[in-house]
Amino acid sequence: MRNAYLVYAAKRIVQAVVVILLTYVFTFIVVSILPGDPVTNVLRNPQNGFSEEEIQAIIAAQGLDRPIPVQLWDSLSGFVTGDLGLSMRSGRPVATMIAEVLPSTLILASMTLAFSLIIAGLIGYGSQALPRKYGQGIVRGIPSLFLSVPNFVIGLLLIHIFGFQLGLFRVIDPNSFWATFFAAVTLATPISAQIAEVLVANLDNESRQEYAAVARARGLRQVRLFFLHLLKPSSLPVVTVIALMVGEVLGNALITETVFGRTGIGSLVQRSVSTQDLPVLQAIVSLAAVVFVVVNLIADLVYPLLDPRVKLVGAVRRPTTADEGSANIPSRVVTE
Amino acid sequence: SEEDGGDIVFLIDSLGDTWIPNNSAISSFQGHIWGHVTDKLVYVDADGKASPWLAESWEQNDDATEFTLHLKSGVTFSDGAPLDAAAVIANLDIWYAGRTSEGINPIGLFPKTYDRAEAVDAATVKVYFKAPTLGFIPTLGYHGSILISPNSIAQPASDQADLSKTAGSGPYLVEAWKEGDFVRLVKRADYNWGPPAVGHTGPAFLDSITYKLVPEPSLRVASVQSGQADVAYNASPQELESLGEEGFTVATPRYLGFVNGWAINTQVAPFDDVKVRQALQAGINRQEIIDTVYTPDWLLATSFIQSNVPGATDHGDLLAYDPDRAEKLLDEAGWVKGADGIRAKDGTQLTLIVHSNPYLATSKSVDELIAQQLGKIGWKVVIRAFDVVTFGEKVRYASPTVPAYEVTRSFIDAGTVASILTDANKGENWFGLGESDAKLNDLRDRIASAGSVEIRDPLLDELQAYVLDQGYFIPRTQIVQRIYVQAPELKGEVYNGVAYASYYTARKSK
Amino acid sequence: MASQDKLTPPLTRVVTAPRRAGPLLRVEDLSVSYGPQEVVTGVGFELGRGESLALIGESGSGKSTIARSVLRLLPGNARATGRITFDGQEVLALPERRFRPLRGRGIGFVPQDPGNALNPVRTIGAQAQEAAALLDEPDKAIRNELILETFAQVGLDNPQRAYESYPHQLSGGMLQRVLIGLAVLPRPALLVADEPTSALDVTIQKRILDLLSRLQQDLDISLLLITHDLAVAAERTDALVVLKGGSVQEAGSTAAVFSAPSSAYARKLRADVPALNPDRYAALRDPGFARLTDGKAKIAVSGVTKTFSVDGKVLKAVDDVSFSVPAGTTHALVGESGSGKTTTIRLLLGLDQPDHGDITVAGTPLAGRSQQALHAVWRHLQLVYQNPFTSLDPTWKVEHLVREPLDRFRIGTPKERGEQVREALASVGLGEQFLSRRPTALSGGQRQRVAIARALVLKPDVIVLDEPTSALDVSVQADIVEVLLSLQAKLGLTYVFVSHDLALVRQIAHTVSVMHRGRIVEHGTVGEIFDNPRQPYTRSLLKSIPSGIEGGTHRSPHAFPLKEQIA
Amino acid sequence: MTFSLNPLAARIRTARWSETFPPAVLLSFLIVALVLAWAVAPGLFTSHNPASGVPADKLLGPSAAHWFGTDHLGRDLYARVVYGTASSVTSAFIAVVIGLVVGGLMGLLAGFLGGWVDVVLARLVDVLLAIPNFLLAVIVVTALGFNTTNAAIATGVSAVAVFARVMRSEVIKTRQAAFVEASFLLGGSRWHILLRHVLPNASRSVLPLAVLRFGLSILVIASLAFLGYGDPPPASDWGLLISIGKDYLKWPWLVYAPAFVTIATVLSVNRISRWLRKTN
Ligand SMILES: Nc1ncnc2c1ncn2[C@@H]1O[C@H](COP(=O)(O)OP(=O)(O)OP(=O)(O)O)[C@@H](O)[C@H]1O
Ligand SMILES: Nc1ncnc2c1ncn2[C@@H]1O[C@H](COP(=O)(O)OP(=O)(O)OP(=O)(O)O)[C@@H](O)[C@H]1O
Ligand SMILES: [Mg+2]
Ligand SMILES: [Mg+2]
Repeated sequence: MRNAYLVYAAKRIVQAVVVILLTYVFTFIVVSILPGDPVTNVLRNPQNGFSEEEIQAIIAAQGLDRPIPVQLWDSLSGFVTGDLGLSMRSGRPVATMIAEVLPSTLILASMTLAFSLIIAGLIGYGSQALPRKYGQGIVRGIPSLFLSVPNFVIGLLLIHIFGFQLGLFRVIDPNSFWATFFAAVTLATPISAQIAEVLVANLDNESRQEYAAVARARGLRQVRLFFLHLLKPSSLPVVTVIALMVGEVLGNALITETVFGRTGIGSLVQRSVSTQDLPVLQAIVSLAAVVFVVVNLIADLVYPLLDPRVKLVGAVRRPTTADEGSANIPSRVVTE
Repeated sequence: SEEDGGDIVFLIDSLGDTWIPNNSAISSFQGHIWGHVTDKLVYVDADGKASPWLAESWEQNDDATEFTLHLKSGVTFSDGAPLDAAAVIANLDIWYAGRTSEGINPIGLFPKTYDRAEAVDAATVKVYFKAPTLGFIPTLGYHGSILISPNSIAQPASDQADLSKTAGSGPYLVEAWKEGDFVRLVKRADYNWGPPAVGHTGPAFLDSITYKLVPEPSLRVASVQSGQADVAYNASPQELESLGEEGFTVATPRYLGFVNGWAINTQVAPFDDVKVRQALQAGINRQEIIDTVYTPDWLLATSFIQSNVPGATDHGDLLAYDPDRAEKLLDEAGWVKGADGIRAKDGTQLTLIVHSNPYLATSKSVDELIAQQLGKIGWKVVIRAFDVVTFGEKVRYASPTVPAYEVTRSFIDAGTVASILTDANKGENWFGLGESDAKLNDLRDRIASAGSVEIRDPLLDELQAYVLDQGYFIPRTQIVQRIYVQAPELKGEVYNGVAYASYYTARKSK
Repeated sequence: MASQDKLTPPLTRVVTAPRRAGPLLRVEDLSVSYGPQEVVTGVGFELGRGESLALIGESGSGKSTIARSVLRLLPGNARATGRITFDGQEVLALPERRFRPLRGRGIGFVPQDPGNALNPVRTIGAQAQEAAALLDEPDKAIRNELILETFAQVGLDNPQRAYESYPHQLSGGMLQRVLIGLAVLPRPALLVADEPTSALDVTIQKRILDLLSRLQQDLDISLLLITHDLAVAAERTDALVVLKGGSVQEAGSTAAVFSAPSSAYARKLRADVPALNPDRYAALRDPGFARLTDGKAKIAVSGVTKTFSVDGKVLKAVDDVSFSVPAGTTHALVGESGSGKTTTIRLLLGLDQPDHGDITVAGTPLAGRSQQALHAVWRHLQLVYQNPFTSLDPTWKVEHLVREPLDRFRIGTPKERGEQVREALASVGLGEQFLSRRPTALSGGQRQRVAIARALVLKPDVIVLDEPTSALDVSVQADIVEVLLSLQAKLGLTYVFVSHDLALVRQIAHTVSVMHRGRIVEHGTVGEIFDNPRQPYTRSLLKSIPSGIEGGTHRSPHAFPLKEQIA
Repeated sequence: MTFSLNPLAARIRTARWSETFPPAVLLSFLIVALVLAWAVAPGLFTSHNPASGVPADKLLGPSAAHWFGTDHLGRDLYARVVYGTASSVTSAFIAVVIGLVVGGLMGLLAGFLGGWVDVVLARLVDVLLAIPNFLLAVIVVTALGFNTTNAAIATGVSAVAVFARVMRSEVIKTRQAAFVEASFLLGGSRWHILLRHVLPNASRSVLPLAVLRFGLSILVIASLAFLGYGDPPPASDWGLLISIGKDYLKWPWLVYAPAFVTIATVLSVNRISRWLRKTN
């Protein structure tokens, strides 16, 4: 058992490293086929008045016309040694730029995850404990609704209601508590919905299991049944779903940060994409991939330790995301 | 003064790409900050008039190849370095050449004819050109020509990119900034060399100015409305009217330059036919554009250059909306209306492909409205929209795929206009005419060799009439590229020739 | 050791509520519907203190529904009407708050599937504490002691180890013991056991039932036992209620109903239990015995071994197995779960390759055959799976399911194929109306018939049946067995029949191999094995067959293997 | 036409009908049908021209003449929503088809062939998965150029990994099912098993996913439009309408009307997906 776990862990770690490196190469290739680059972007501003030959000369002088593989090799070896290079757009070190915006996004992301868990937990509890016909029906409809509203509409609405009408926060101070709070609420709506969908599906599944009936026959009340029996097996698969959501949070932060005027990884991406600032994009995508892969690695490594049912033979079969249809979530995460 | 002090917040839609001074100073966004942090040698006001600033006076030789600048004394950069002849030369040199291998670009509009500059003494600089350069002095008042401390100029690009490491001589200092977030400026107490043209030369009144990035236009305006900020930049024109009624100051200063309009590529059918071009000229209802997309703050185009440019003349009669005339011209040109209401000739439909200019937020709306207007006379308009990068890459003057290039361009001196239009002397050949239009060539040459404004102005007038009559350039409206919505408490700001607001002279009442 | 058989002081010290007069449980005119569908109609019965009663009936007859009504564990879409009185209290009318104290303390529950009845992610101890909490015993140490004692009492030989385990670490038999222990721990007056052994092996089934009987006697608990096996019911209970389609067909004392069933349904139920009718199919089967001597071997398996390596450990799933099956006869492979039956027949079909040994089908050896050649063998060798719910593609219609082998082997013209499909379905008793149904619209029995029809449509010589009826209840099983045997009588098919149900094997097989841990421990004709078993293992298997009152062990807590080893 | 008028059978059938088609699902189907009708024949639903309006009538509130009001150029917003449907629906459809075909194929091959094919494809899927979906979509649409079709392609590309994963796990699940082995015993070839057994079964859970993704794609494409990556005017995709409307918050119907239509459609599609999942 111990041995099997170590083999499994080693395999997963190697796999994670491979994925990170592949992601780097993949991103580089995709980003390299983007038309133009920030240098020409600045140069081509009509107010600048450069002629085409002047522009080409400047590009050549900066070595931006080297073949892609050469640039990839330079960039990849920099990445492996921890050097992220300089931004083509602003000329500043990419690492500095990311370090500047990272805290804000981390705060937002952790608040978002906390809210998502709370909301998903409430929906999960409501789906089991509320009166069946109306209470449950409404609570169970919430995830669908949350998943149907464009995120930026939620954000704008919250800003207008709480920022302007109620004056709870100043739009120009997006790092204040309430501004962060509402940004996190915005970001948490689709995330919590997806977690809730999986949680509710699992809870339903678990509460249909014989052991729930047997526990009730033992005289357990609903609250204790929920917390003692249903919650753990239902939320174990949610652990991996949450890990998958990390990518979602980073992706959606793009819109939320733009709407709320927050500086963060998301808005940095947005700016870098619109100017095609290759080194920054490359670094952020790789960073996102590293975060995603590491979080999922941790989830995968922790999962067998949390779930006593998992025996490590071959790979751990992971539950799927909400996206993939909660119907697919195996009620028993057992490997033969 | 009891009204001194105060802090203002200016909401802006972008803080640009980089703070390397050469690369960023022409940006619509960063120009605001540079305008407060740095000074220029010459001041150009909203009417295009150049006046002394840090260059207290200047002389030039007869063929405009040698200029002597006399600098104000006692001016220092915020890092303590004196703003003397050496500093000016360092700036002139880097404006001209940049350090391209490091990623520091030259200043695009700086005369390519620059040869060298020499210090006559600590306060006198002599500048030499390889060819006559009448526009040199106005160029010194252009937004790219900001004076930076020689220490900053000597820094490598990655340090120059850090705004707080760059020292200017302006009335404000960068106190703090964060990429893509905000820039906070604080007043420089010992500042004492403001441009006399604005009527104040001492330290600024406001203690601080914070430029804060808020990408959503509706949020910028709503913030000002709710008192959370003092100025919203680039509000949507539709909202201006009611904002004005609510008591907010709405400013729509115009820069000096071309009006917003299309440079027509005469090489692309059907625009090789003067009648089609003239029909286009007559088929656009410019008043409706202003009524629908804009507000009365926008002015009708009366030429292809803005009416505040010295030398601009009123040719409104050539730009009148006359759909009947347009239809008649098209009929004459052989474009007949088909069953679907679209004109066709030899099986091809009368089509106009336009590329909305990404530098002007309202461009798409105007395109759509014009599409409606032209639709009525049987013209099919296809609108394409690109981002800034792709636009720069794909949409060029006189490119075979671009029948109409939407111009949004400022310039300092109307004298440079004529030379852009053809392809002589690295001209941009806006209409794809090359050297084929003798009259245009003739006007161009005579304007270039004109020794004085008195000689040049009638020629400019003739040029404007000719270009408009030929339908080479289809003006839409006079351009307002910068729109300001300002809290009523804030007063006294000044707009310069490129329509930037300067709060050096502004005060905020409590 | 003795403590298992006599109650120890702490457990007897538990105070029980003062008794009231009247029967402990009375069900009157109980009807239950799920949505618009009524599945229990006007059921009524009574259960006295210390007595036992069995609810029996085929699958879907409403047994569990009644049990759950008594426990008030019906799902949200169910509606129950009528009266259920437990210990003088109206169960259905009580508010949840007042009923909850009765759960566990008043009524204990032992569920059907032990593998699913304990929370898989909590230790057994944690769940036992919930039951112990019902004891009004404030001292945690004493509660722990009580739990361990109860575990010992139900025959778990290492209670502490069981206490610390997670459910998946124990075998089904041990889990069922744990569950029984948890149910009796708070000393309920009534124990409701819903098919407590259907998911278990025969040998274990007997031990569990013995345990229940003993506890019922020792602790003076009333037992409501639910089962579909008349023999089990007859052996273990005082009274019987026979259900069909949600209503009572017959009720009364076990002796009366069992020996002289008055309703046709009860009679059929009795007739369908293999253990009670060893010679039911004699007419169909017995002619086949002749072929044992004159028929030549259709299948010959000799010295076959198969090992699996799991987690680095080598497991001999099949160890030196040899047997042969004469044409036109039925050979049964019996043995408890995990004894290697399925592995053996997979080797026989060529789905897996043996490590050693030879397998010959109709004279052609299977070893080293190409895919192509195997196809040719399969043309004459068909398999019917254990579980009819997974062996039919749920997206296909019955017609296509049965037709698939004809299409694959390109037999006949398309029109002929249609004919053959109809024939095959008719031969298993399915009419044309089933052609366009999908498996989801069929009952388990019907599905298994479709699976058999699919095997038959090729007119194979040999059909291998891997526990074809173990997922079905006795009545359905009887129907299917009948179909199989008449087909054999008519077409001379050869069967290899895998089962752990010895009573069934006795009814239908000609020869039997008894497997134990991968080896064949005993081999012979059905007569030899059943009348004269030589191996103790075979004898213990035989003894586990429930046999109704006649040979039963009812209320005789004699020595029996009580403990299960914790692996 | 059947003439079985057995009242009991009829009752059972109606009971089943309302059970398999709850009112919410029926309503969802109605909404989706209406939306599809808008997409196919917008002219039947409005007489206004979506591309040209009366400039003088700009920014009017909702009224009998203009159900959703008019926009900043005086165009009827309802007409713009109706005429924008085709493109919104088509682009979401393109996105789903790309995800489904590419991802489905990858998953199918990986799951069915196993071995190194599985390893290679699994790593590729891991890479796609490791890049946040929306980020990937943004990068791809930037690479392809800004219009709705490219946004749809980008959305599809970012969904490939999800489809591949589900398909793969379904295929593996199905491949291990007894009926697959049964078909093998009945003479089925690999291809036969792949196409006739594995694919239909695996698609039973991929189909609801595709439906769900259809709804999500509408939102993703709308978000891309919000960031300015959509079609140029006078296109009137819903996402485009919302993102134009948000600049005119003084006239809130410009946001609310298209947002409401979008939400109603996505909600309906989600509901149908859930229903499909359940009934399967
Ligand atoms: N939750 C439910 N919803 C709807 N119908 C149900 C539900 N549970 C059971 N039924 C139906 O009620 C009927 C009786 O079911 P029940 O489980 O009581 O039968 P049973 O006698 O216990 O069968 P088995 O021997 O298979 O356990 C069956 O037709 C079953 O399909
Ligand atoms: N593919 C395999 N890999 C590893 N072990 C296996 C495999 N197949 C079977 N076994 C093991 O071989 C032993 C015999 O299994 P088999 O399925 O043949 O038993 P069985 O007699 O059919 O049992 P049951 O009555 O439960 O169906 C078991 O211990 C099982 O766990
Ligand atoms: Mg049951
Ligand atoms: Mg088996």
